Amino acid sequence: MTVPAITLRGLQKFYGSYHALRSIDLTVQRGERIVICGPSGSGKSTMIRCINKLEEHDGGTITVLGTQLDDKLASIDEIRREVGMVFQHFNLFPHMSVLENCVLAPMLVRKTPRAEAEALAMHYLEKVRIPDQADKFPGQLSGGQQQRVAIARSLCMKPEILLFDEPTSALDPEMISEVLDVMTGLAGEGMTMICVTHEMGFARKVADRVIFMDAGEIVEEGPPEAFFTSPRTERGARFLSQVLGH
Amino acid sequence: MTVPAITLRGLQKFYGSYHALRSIDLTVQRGERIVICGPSGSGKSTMIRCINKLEEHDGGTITVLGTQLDDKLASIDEIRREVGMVFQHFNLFPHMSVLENCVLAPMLVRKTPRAEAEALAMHYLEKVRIPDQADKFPGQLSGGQQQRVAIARSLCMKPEILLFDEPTSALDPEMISEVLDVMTGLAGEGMTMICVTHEMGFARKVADRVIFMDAGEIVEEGPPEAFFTSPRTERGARFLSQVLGH
Amino acid sequence: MTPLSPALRPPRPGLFTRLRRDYFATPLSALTSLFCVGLLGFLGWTLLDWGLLHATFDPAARQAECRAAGGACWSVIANRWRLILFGLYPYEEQWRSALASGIVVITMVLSCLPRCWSPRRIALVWGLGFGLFYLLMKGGIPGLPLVREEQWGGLALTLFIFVSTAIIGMPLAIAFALLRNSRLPWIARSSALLIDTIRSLPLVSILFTFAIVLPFVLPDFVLQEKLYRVIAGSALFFAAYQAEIIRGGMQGVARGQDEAAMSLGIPYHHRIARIVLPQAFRNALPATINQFVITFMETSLVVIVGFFELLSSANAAFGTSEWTFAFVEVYVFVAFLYFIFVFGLSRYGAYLERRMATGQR
Amino acid sequence: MIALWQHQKIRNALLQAAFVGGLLGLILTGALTAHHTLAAQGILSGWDFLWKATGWDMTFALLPATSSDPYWWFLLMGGLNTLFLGTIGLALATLVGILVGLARISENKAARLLGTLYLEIFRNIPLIVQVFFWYALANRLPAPRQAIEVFGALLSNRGLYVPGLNIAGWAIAGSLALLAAGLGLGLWFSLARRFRRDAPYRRRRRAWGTALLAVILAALTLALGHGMGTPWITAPALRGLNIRGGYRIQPEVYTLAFSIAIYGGAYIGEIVRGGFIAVGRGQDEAAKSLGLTRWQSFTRIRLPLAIRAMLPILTNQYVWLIKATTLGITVGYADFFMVVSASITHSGQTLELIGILMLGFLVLNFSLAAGMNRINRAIALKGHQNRS
Amino acid sequence: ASPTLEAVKERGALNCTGHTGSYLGFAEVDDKGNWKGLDIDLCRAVATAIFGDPSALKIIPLSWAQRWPSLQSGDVDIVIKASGGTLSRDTELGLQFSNSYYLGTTKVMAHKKLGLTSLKDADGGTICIPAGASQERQVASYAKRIGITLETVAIEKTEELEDAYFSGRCDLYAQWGPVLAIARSVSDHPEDHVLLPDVLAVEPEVMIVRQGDDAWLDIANWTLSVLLFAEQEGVTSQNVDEMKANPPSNEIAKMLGVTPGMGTPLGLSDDWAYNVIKTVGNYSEIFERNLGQGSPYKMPRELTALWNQGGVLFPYVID
Ligand SMILES: Nc1ncnc2c1ncn2[C@@H]1O[C@H](COP(=O)(O)OP(=O)(O)OP(=O)(O)O)[C@@H](O)[C@H]1O
Ligand SMILES: Nc1ncnc2c1ncn2[C@@H]1O[C@H](COP(=O)(O)OP(=O)(O)OP(=O)(O)O)[C@@H](O)[C@H]1O
Ligand SMILES: [Mg+2]
Ligand SMILES: [Mg+2]
Repeated sequence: MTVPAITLRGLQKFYGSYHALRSIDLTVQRGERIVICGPSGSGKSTMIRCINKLEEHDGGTITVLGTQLDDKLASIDEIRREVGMVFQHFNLFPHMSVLENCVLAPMLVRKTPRAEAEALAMHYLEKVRIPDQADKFPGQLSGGQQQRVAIARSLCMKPEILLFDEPTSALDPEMISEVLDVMTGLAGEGMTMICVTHEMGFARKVADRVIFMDAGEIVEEGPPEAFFTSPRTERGARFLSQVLGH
Repeated sequence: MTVPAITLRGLQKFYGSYHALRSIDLTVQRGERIVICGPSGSGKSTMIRCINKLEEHDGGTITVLGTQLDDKLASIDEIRREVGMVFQHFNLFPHMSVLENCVLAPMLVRKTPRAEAEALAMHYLEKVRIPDQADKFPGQLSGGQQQRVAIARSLCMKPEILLFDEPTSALDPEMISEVLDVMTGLAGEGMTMICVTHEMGFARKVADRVIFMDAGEIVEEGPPEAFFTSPRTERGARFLSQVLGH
Repeated sequence: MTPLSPALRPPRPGLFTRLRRDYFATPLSALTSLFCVGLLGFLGWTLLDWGLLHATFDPAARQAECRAAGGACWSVIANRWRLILFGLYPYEEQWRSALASGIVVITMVLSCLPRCWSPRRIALVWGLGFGLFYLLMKGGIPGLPLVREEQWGGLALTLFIFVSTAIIGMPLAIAFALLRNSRLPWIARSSALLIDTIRSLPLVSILFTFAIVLPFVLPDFVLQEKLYRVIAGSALFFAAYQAEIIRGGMQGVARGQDEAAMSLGIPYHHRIARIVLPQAFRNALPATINQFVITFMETSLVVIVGFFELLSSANAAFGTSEWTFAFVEVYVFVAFLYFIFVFGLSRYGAYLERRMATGQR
Repeated sequence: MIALWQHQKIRNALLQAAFVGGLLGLILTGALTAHHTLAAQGILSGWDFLWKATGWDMTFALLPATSSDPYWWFLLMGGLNTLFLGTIGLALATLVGILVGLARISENKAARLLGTLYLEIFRNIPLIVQVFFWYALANRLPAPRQAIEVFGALLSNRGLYVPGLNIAGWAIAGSLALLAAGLGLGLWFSLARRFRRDAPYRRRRRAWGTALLAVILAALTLALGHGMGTPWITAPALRGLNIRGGYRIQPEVYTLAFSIAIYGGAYIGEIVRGGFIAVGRGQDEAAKSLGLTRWQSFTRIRLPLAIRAMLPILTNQYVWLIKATTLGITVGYADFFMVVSASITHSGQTLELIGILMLGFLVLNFSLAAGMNRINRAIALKGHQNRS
Repeated sequence: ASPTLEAVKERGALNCTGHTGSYLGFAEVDDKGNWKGLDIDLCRAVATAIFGDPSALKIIPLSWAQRWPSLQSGDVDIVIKASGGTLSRDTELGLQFSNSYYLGTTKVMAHKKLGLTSLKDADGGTICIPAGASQERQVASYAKRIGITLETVAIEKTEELEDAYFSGRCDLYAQWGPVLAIARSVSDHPEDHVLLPDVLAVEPEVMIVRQGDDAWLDIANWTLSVLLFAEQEGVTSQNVDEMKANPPSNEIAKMLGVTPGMGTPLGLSDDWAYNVIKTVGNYSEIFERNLGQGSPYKMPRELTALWNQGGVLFPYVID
């Protein structure tokens, strides 16, 4: 595996005149598990949304699995198939049952026959421990269950890379642990993961590397233990004290 | 002060045929600070909403500051003036500036002259540390700031009792601490407070008593240290392990 | 959650208490109640008295008898109902028109059943229903003599115009909505201008243009029967309005939905068809039903370009020396016919709203 | 080529050019064909007819319009009539709509029932039928001699006679214009962005000051127009065959305004209801828990918020209701459409007149929408509204 | 060599004007949805002249406002819709008229209880007039001439208009004579209304075609002429077969196609006139059936009688 999963070089992003990402450089190897943290508005979401081109970037290059993302239309859908994303607000399709949510993309995109897609979906629903909810609609599930379905839905596309954008911050305290458990399980299987989260316990347990962002820049990066116990920058230290403070 | 701030006796509440509160008994003394916790759906919100009659109760009695709440319309408006409430979603009036939000009720209800009401409002805005935002509109503030305005707005009515319904659960991690700081400050001034929250750090620091609810009943109550270190009931222990687990 | 033993049910208040609580809670409320009940009673009684108690039902009765009775003269309906319902359709063939109307109604009812809501089934139901309707009405095959479009009339014509407006207008509306939402600024802007222009014109002027001005504008080979031109105009008008409704519905679909679909690699047309539109339609349902109601009623405007739809058939029905006096009865009858359809539609809309409310959250 | 097609920017440019070009082409082809066809048939085409005398009288006009006036004047008056009826109709419809909407969300079940009945009846019967009905009813009112008297107003089959001011027409027009100007200025002062930065009390003072000034000026104008020594108000009274004195509102005008109010009220009622539902319980609960009374909470919190939620849909509804005035022709109210329609039969200039009709409504509705959008923007909630 | 005739023949039917709703006596719909009336019978006569078959006729219902554009655009081939000939219609709209088939005067009806003797007494009164018809102009100019002012109520639909008058909304009702007479005769109390003596205008009702197709206008004119000639000569739908067997005169022989020459120059068959009379009847039959003694309206012929009976109608010479 010589090709890294993701390479960002001098990534720039503007919202109007607001400079949201200021020359980001990052390389993620296959199988690596990365946790991104940082204060609100620091550009964490923007960065991972650029990786599967939910946002257009304005400068620099993004290379995913060896393919550079540019204006050519064809390549982007191919990339998106290989990059799964789990959102803060789950974004399940409310008009489809859980099973349909899971089989939709494989059937439409990968042309998997329905029976096969359903078998696959059940496999992943079991993995996230809710096979019994397959016929319910998202609106009938608790937040934690919904987020687990969202993870299963991404997995059904068998992506190489999974991106998480604050997957637990919309959940009730009791449900957070359900979802973190599932994520920890996935991490154990060697999936390439980038996860924006403030769950420091999870970061400590799972991450290979923690990246701390502020004001559109990567301020600090390193192994979790090092970051949590002795942050090198003053900004990082201040942030940690507030998040862990209460 | 012989009259307790709040007395609930055999409080019953039904939603249709769903029994949301099953005979709640509770006495809160003046100046007491109470934290209520419990799993989602256990009736915490319902209970405190009954106290200022945002919900009608179906059985038992509620006595606030010596007045029993019944069907008489006059008494309820009087009670509500003395009982402030801070909501999870702030519920600021979006079409009024922060200052107008704060002066509205004193001017309309207490007939305070505008100048006086504005002075008072500025006083409380300073207390929650956002006097500089007075002319902005709620939509232009961050969540933490909005919640602090909501607290200031309640304080402007100089209530005897303040009710908080999960005031921090709609906030980003960094903003939670801002709001908790303000609340801790209030607690230090001897205000009677009932607060639904899962912020255990706050409960430990501030609460005189912690009440644990489940399935419409008060399962456990006691001083915070006792509850957090050695809950008496099995349900309480399970809940604590999940909330504190990660 | 926890099952509830029946003993714990809250006590149900008695009838008297409920009446008091619902109608006489405060003096103002009591006054409102009394006023409302009084008004309803008065209106109800007047209507009953005129329409039933003092009415004449005898088909043989004419002006003198009816006037003597003092109430409504339903004899006019008894004599002229076929004209009202079928317009100028040949008398011997009117069973076809009746059957065709029945088929349209059945088609509408079928397509309102949630179990028919897959694209294929809807297409099948509509294709079959519409084909049958057309075959019956137009004829021109052995056994069914040809009846040309300008002879169609009455309820069947109203239904035909309404249904074809909806069938043509709906896809057009979706196209308009998507165009207006396009990322490409010029396409978005020019279609916005087009939609807004159509929306701010009165329907009559559009019908007039399509029926009468178009023959000057279009080369002959594009011109079809006037009926089809009028339907095209009415569909365009419908589409402009419905496009805005759909667009509103699309704005109500969280952006995250589209993003989630994108990040699964689902291509544009599938995202629109499978994710965005179904939810947009749910959001836009009340407004859509409203639009259908309005469209149904506005079919009456085609009278301006000379069609014998329900309302102008009604005009013809009292437009004869015997019946000129009885036009109120005819209008009431026609209003009642409109009412049945439209009321059905709006109740159905309410049902759908409830159904979806339970399906979600 | 395929590579070019795949390149996003180039593809976008091509697509847009094709779309806009196609639309323009369609319009151009139509215009050319029409020109060709008309020329071939020898139909006189052009705008000369606008300056010819019409030869008929307008049934209702705000300013004098007689048979010797030219077409353009009639068309203008027709437009004015539409505007006039539109204003009255929309204002009344809004009033009815608010009542119906409030009835539908009222806690009183009888009121809710009445509101629902009203909605289902008046929304579900075509407007044209309703206009027919009300007009027939208006014509069956008693003759002037037996006119019904309500609060000094007389109602007969010749119209509704209301007490009028004994003041010259120019003075009334002038004072109305002054009032309108005052209102406009006042609104501008309180809403316009450039005054935003001023302190609220100063803004308010300026707005009220302007309004007061306008009222005073208007009153002065009225006094000027008043004939010395005559009573200020004339009550309608029966003289001879007819009723004299006061103002007369013709049956055509009030039936049409009434029908639009009744019919539009049903639709607006639903919008009002939607607006109040959209406010969400949170704001109301917050108001309650601050001790505001129900009335205070309604006027200060729910109503202002509901209006903001309603306004965009209301614009749509207004644009649609304005077009309902075209039904004037069914009862002989000389609205824009009826004038155009009569002009078509008398002058035969179909294409030109249809063009004028469309242009008129485009201008009317686009400016209505623009005005409403302006208000909407001015009162829009500031900042992000991501919470209920 | 008429392009319109060719188009009609190719289509297989004549497109003629009907009414939206009805126009009593001129275009009505019976219980079975069939059109009848004077205008309709004239349409039928023209259709029969061309095809020999009265059913080769499409009645296209049109509102008043629609009739000229529909004719100009070719939606209808001929307008027979109680419409008069006017200068501007002729010169500006590019239309052409046939001879008059009906002479209507515009008259005014009033409520008897007002005690009016002529329109001059009605100064300041309210008058109902049909909107968008020539009466609008006639009333305006007549009122100007006799120096009175009237308040007008103009409504497009005749039923609505008449309801407005009878219910007392208007004091007066100005309308084209026959419609006025019919309206009075079918009202609840005909004796409560008087026809004022004023004649506001005489309007010759004509059939109208597009300008520039003279041969097509000829067909309309000759159809009318034949109907009148048949009345003048006593040829009816009953006796036309006898007449054809033994034509009493050369003219009748030619008309009925016994001697050739009647059809070909017009582009029609030689027996077209026979077909018309056989199926539709002569002018008198048509009139009596729709407006006269055979109808509920019992109208007298008045000006619309033949020249030799005190009227102004006449046929051209068939030679
Ligand atoms: N669509 C947009 N238009 C304008 N500015 C935007 C937009 N999206 C994000 N921003 C701005 O870009 C900055 C970075 O946003 P981003 O969402 O990446 O932050 P974040 O680190 O994910 O914060 P959070 O923890 O709140 O999710 C913020 O200041 C935000 O206001
Ligand atoms: N308006 C309502 N109608 C019907 N059921 C309701 C209503 N409001 C609350 N409930 C039900 O009553 C129960 C108690 O609700 P409550 O909001 O008091 O819970 P909670 O303890 O505040 O939970 P959370 O932590 O999620 O806010 C829940 O099961 C809820 O579903
Ligand atoms: Mg983010
Ligand atoms: Mg709660």
